[in-house]
Amino acid sequence: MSITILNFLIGLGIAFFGFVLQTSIAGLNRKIVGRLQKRVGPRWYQEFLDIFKLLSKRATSHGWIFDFGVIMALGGIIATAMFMPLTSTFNAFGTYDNFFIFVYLLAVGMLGMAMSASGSGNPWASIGVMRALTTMLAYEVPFMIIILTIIKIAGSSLTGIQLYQQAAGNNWFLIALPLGGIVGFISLMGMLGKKPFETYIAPAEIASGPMVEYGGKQLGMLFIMHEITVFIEVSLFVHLFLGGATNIFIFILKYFLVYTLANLISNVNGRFKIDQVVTFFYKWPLILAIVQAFIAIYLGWVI
Amino acid sequence: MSSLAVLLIAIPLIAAFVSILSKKVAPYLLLIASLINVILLFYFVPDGIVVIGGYDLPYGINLFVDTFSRTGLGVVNVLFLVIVLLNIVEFKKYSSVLLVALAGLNGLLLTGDLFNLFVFLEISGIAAYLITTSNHKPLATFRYLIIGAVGSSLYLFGLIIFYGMFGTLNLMDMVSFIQANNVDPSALVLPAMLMFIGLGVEAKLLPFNSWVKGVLKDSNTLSGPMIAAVYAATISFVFGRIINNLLTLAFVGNLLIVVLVLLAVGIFIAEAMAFASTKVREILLYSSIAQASIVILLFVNGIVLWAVYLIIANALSKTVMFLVINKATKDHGDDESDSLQGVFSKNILVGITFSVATLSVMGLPLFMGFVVKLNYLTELAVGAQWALLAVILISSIIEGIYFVRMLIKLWYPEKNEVTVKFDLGFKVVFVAIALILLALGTYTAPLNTLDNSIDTIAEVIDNG
Amino acid sequence: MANIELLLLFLLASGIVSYFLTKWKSFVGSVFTIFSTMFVFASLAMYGFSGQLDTTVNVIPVLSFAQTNIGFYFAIIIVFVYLMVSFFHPYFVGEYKYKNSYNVMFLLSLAGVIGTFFADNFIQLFFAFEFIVWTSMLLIPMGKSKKAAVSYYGFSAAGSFAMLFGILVMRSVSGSFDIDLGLASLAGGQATLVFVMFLVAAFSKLGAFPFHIWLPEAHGNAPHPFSPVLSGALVKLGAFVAVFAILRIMPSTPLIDFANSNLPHIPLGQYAVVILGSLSIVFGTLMAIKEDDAKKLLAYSSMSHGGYILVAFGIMTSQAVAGGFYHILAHALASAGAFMAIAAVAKQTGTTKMSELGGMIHKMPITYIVYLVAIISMAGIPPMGGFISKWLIFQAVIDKGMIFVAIAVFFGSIGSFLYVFRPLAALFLGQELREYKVKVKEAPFLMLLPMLIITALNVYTGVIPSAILNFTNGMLVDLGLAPVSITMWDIVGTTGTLNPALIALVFGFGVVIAFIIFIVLKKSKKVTLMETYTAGNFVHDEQLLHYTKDFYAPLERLYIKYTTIMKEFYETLAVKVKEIGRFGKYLFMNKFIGTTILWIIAILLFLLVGEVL
Amino acid sequence: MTNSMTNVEFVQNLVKSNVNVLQEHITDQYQVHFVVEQDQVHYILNILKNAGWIQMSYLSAIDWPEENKFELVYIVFNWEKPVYVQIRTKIDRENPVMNSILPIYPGSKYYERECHEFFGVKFPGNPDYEKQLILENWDDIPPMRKDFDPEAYSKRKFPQREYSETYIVQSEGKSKLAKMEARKQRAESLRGGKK
Amino acid sequence: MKSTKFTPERNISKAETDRKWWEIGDFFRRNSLWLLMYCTGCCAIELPPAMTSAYDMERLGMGPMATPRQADILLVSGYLSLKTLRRLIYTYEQMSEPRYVVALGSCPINGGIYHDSHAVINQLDQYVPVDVYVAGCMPNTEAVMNGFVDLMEQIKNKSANGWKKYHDNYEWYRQNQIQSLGEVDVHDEFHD
Repeated sequence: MSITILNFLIGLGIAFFGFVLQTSIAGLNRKIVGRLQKRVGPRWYQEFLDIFKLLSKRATSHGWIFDFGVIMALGGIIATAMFMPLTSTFNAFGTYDNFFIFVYLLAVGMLGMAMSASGSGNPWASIGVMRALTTMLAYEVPFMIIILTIIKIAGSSLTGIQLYQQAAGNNWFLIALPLGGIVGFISLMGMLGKKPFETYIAPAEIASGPMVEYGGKQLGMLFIMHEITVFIEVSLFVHLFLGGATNIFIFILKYFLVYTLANLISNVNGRFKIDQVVTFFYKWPLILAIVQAFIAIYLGWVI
Repeated sequence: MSSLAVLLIAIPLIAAFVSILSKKVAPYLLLIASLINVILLFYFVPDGIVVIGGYDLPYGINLFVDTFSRTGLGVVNVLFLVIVLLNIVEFKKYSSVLLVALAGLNGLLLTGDLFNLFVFLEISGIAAYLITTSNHKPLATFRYLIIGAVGSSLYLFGLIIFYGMFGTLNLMDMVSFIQANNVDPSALVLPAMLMFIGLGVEAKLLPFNSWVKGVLKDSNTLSGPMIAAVYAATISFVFGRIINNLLTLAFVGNLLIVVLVLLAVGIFIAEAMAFASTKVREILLYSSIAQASIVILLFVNGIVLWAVYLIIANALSKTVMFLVINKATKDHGDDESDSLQGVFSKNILVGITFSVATLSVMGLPLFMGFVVKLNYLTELAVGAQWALLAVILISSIIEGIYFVRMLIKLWYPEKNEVTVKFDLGFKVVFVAIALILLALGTYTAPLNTLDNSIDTIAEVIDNG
Repeated sequence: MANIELLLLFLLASGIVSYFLTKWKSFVGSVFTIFSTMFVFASLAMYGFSGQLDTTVNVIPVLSFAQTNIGFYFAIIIVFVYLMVSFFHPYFVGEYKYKNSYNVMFLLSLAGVIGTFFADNFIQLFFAFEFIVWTSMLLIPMGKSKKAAVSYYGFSAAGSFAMLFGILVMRSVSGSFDIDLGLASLAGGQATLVFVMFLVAAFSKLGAFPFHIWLPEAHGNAPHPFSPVLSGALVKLGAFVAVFAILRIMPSTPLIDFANSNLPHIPLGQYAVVILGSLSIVFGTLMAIKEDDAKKLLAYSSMSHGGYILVAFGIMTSQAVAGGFYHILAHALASAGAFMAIAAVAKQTGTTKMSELGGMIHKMPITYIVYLVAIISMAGIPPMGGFISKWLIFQAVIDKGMIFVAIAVFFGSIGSFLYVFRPLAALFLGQELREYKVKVKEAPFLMLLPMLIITALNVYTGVIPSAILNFTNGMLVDLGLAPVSITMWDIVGTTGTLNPALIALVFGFGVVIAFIIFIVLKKSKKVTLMETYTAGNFVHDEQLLHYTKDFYAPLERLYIKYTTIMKEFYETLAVKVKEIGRFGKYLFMNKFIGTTILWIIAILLFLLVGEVL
Repeated sequence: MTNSMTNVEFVQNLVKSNVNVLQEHITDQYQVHFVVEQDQVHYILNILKNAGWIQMSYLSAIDWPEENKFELVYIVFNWEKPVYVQIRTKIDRENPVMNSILPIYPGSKYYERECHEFFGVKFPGNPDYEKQLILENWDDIPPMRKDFDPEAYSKRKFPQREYSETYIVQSEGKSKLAKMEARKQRAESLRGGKK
Repeated sequence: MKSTKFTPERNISKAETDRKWWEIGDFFRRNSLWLLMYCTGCCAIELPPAMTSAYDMERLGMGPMATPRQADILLVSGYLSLKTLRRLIYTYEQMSEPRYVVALGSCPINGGIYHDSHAVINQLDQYVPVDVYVAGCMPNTEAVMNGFVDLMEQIKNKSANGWKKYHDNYEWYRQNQIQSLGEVDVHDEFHD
């Protein structure tokens, strides 16, 4: 499969589309949450305003590692988004959308941010990074066990997984592997850093964790990175558990539903302590994941 | 010409009597006698049997010289000469005792007659008791005397029973008699075990060697190497010859199992004792007990060649180690491994030679110990003695650990400065022995000149 | 035509020469060591890859060599790590206690390494194996702790004697010490016994789960230039023995194969190895997360990567074994690079304790880049080599559908991200402590050169794996496994294809775009590190703003109680042996003569009773 | 509640029997204060502490410029017998020195520092009573002394906002008290006259 | 020979484009103001109602932020003692430009009820440029919201340039601060 500049541009288009989609849906969600709390709530494009306001401000920098980390983070996340297939037919790099690329290129983004956060010299940032890594350790293992079952059944390329679910006779993995769907959603909440697992950006406790020293354009770039990360994670969930999409509108619909559900759950929850997060994920989600994997692989009951 | 072998015993005896007459000339006599012995041994003494006195059966004694006893004599006499040379200045008044010891040791190695062997056992034993008096520990010497006497008397009982059964005292006649009318081995059990225990006491096998600790714990530069290296080598050679020819006929069925279990337990517990002790000399003496038990184990299993080489390797290493540690303790006063820390930081050369000796005893490559250990383990494997193999390997792990712990303590100083001075004579000997160990470890050609038929008694019996 | 035997003799000779040179001036001696290792590496590399290393023996009759693909692969990696580390000698050897014996032991252990990997009979393998053990054992006490050498020797001796027992069993079956003949002739119960014995040797050298106590102490306390060799190179001996044990001895253990076809078709023996491998991954990661000394932390990471290698070999599919071989290369480079960076920092500051260090990046940026690339590869993140091998191993684990092993493997890869980040944050980033502001300066060029070479190799193995995978395919064919299908740029696994070059390209593309966004916007104001948000407090002491002491405290609290079980087990074992010794002394060696006589009578009575009955 | 009365009596007997009390006043069943000589303070505090008054609630000073005296007030509390005992003493104002009670109540360290900072009373025996505790870089006499004029300080140090003309609210002479009374009346009426 | 294709005259100077960009920036800055709630005094109690359903500042695009680096508005609510003012100045300097100060209550205006106290400063804009004052001894929430809208107006017509003033006559502010506070950057026994 020859890779040309066109593929790169398509990939960039996907990344940009992901950013725009996620930012507007985030705006809508802030509106919905506002209405939930019986208040008017911001305009739908408020997220865009925030980001461009940040990019227009003059920030402070703590040395070259502080800036290089942010660039590496945003670069890594854009690279991951370029691989993301939007629908089962449309993606930038053909059959190279291997699942492990997403998990590990995401880790490059995390590493970049962690590096620049602890390079900023603020103890809050280091504590925030420590909490982010510990939460990652918590939600990643159950999620990967479920991914193991899915890959065992449908191969490790995302388009392959989508096509498997869309093929006649097979239905979405959310239905085929019910426990897997639940664990996947809980891990998604962990990945997105939604309220029960928001220990690493806890504004009350550690002054927004790793972001404490960022202002102006670095913070703007990190917001862009956060939006694209959310896009990647939610669209991963859509492709893995909700059977991907044949055309773009179904994809946007499923995307919106998943993100809003996650957001609503997030807004009614308190916040875990960091070791509660670890013990939580290693209790029920892990057990469910193991049971699901056992049933799906060894007993072969895939509904 | 053939009867020159007698001179090996005669000269030291004569020198001993002369040295009693005039104290002044005694040390020179000692040097001359041991030097003559070494020269005689290497150039003049032919193989073959030397009959003395031509008396008839129970009284006639004959000396038997073959490659086995020749190597034994060689090792013993050379080491004896070396140790005497190093200690002649300090232990001048022990020269006559040493002469008697030399005579006794040579006698042990040469004699083919069992009763004669008992006589020489007593002679060398007495000399040994007198040497240990130099440790100035009368109680330990007394204990060694009592147990030594018990051992040799047990050996005598065994011999009497054998004499009663077969009417002859000569080793070769007795073996041929047993083989001729294939005596039922169960009859031989009691005398064989008595003889085994009798010699076992002298060869430091485990249940019978409570004297070793007393003697070697406070040894000095003379008594340490003498008892641990020379005496141990001689007794191993003699014991090996008897086991290989006479006792193997008895060691059949469950008696063999009992002996093997005795030896294996002895090895493991000796290593554990060394692991548990912190005094350097105690570590060395327990490891020499373990090595002695391994030697006897090899003889019992019929691996004669590598047993001989192991005796040589052990003798060489033990001389170096005991000399170094005794000299260090004499200068420093205390041989606790913590207080002796860093003794080699000042004298690097002695440290290197000591480490070479220790690594060779542990059986690490590039040294003679490795070649010997590898080969005797292979022989044991060929003999399918897996349990023994496992015991030896486990105990060599324990041995490795306590030797490494000791080495590192001696090399790296902690708090107090240990000032020990080794004069040139010592250094020359140490370097020589270290080079031998290194040479035989890498260039193993000379080792395979000899082969298993080293002990020719069996041949002599077969072809008359 | 490089003759292996001549190389060995050359090394022994250069060892002796370096002794006297270092005695004269330590700098000259160390430079001589560099050139001798370089000569050995060059001669091996030039002739080795095409496979015509001359294995004739003319000087020492007893030796005999044979060049195999696997042997050469290990040898070239380890000799390369030796070469890179030897560049550190001129700066470090000067202040050790027995500095002139340091170079000697270094070169002798290198000779041992070559002897091991080109041996064609077991005796020479064992000879070289033991030779490496005692030469490296004498090097370790020159570092901080003396006890480390004792525990190192204890476990290595246990391993090599177990291997000797296996060799002897094999010899009694096949009649000769030849490797291929010996391995082929094994069958039934004896095969299992030899399999277990070789496994003990592999586990003790790799520092895998049951025998891992010595690893942190030996690597953590070894002299700074020697720990990269210990963890990068000498650990691979265990992997080499593991190849014998797992892949070439086929113990006739029952196959795990219930009626259902999805179950992994792995023989029980191999499955036990995989389980132990995953245990050592998990324990290695948990212990590394809690460790405060940077070198001990990296030692525990070598333990967990050893676990990955064991899991890879245990699964025995062609993909897994290729992943295992690739991981050996990736981990050797990554851990050597990381250890060298820590050594460079330790040279400037004198300590490797993370709670005493901080902000090294400002004075040592290049060392920081080296360490960053090393840990990216160690954590298995895309652009670097570690990702390829982990991807292969994941494919194999998923393909076999082993859930609990998958948990351990994924936990290990995420956990490795946690503990490799800790020295990065504690050592290099964060506040620059006052006492290091003046004293510290960048490592000299001769130290940076090897580090940069290793960084370049880390990136190369990550982006273009096809050359190395071709070589490992040759090794797979030797072992009788199907080669991994690779084209020029991408690797075709059982569940998906991977194009590492594309990933690196896209990552570069993303970084360029981010850089453009960064440049277009307004320049930001430079601010020193002390002007951070401290909720209004005026803080003037860097120590207060530097968060390093027990970095993962909340995670630690969950499992801190169980971390010393294995250490206590071995300590009680040592105490038990001591007690037996003391009991033996009491029983046989006490002052009262009567006991000896009692023993004599007892034995005689026992015999007579035995006879009479 | 018989026992609380006995507590106050208990305290009275305790203090009177040990030291001559210049003045004594019982505010209610939980508070009583005694005025004692300066040199008796340490002695009586020791006795109180042994009797169970283990908590030093507060230590401060009152400035009597006309008597040219500082009045130090030590308030101690007993958890078993709930009575606040105030030990008061008058010390000279020009050179106010009072030995520290750190050995008796270690907790009084910060009270003494505060008392020094705001009144200027010296407490030898407390190692760091001169150290700055609350006021940062204070450059005037201790502010709580009555002869300190905060308004003057405020005018001197902090620039005021100038207004073009002065707005002065003229209150129509109705006294503050009368206004409060009218307000209370209206509240009563609103409550519908219930008691 | 000039080409015939229509190329507009490039007469927009660099300052012109910058001003154009600045206006666009103003639009974004106006519609997404982030508050650093420096709740020094009692007026802070007015903020919760501003955020909740009654007045909902989020519809104006405003929301609370945790650190000065991220915030645009420094909200001074109530009296400022000397010690608080030192921390306020330190935090103000940490904020990223362009930054605005909104002062609630009468205390920052003229010292309010603490005008005669030795501990409370009487006029905030001597030390830190204040863009919007919201008078009242505790202005009610509606007044606070009006203050924010006024600030938006000021940003719109580019008159909210307190931060530029702080840059230009930094010396004057600095001199005032030293005169009233002695020194801004203090050392104490716990943070050295």
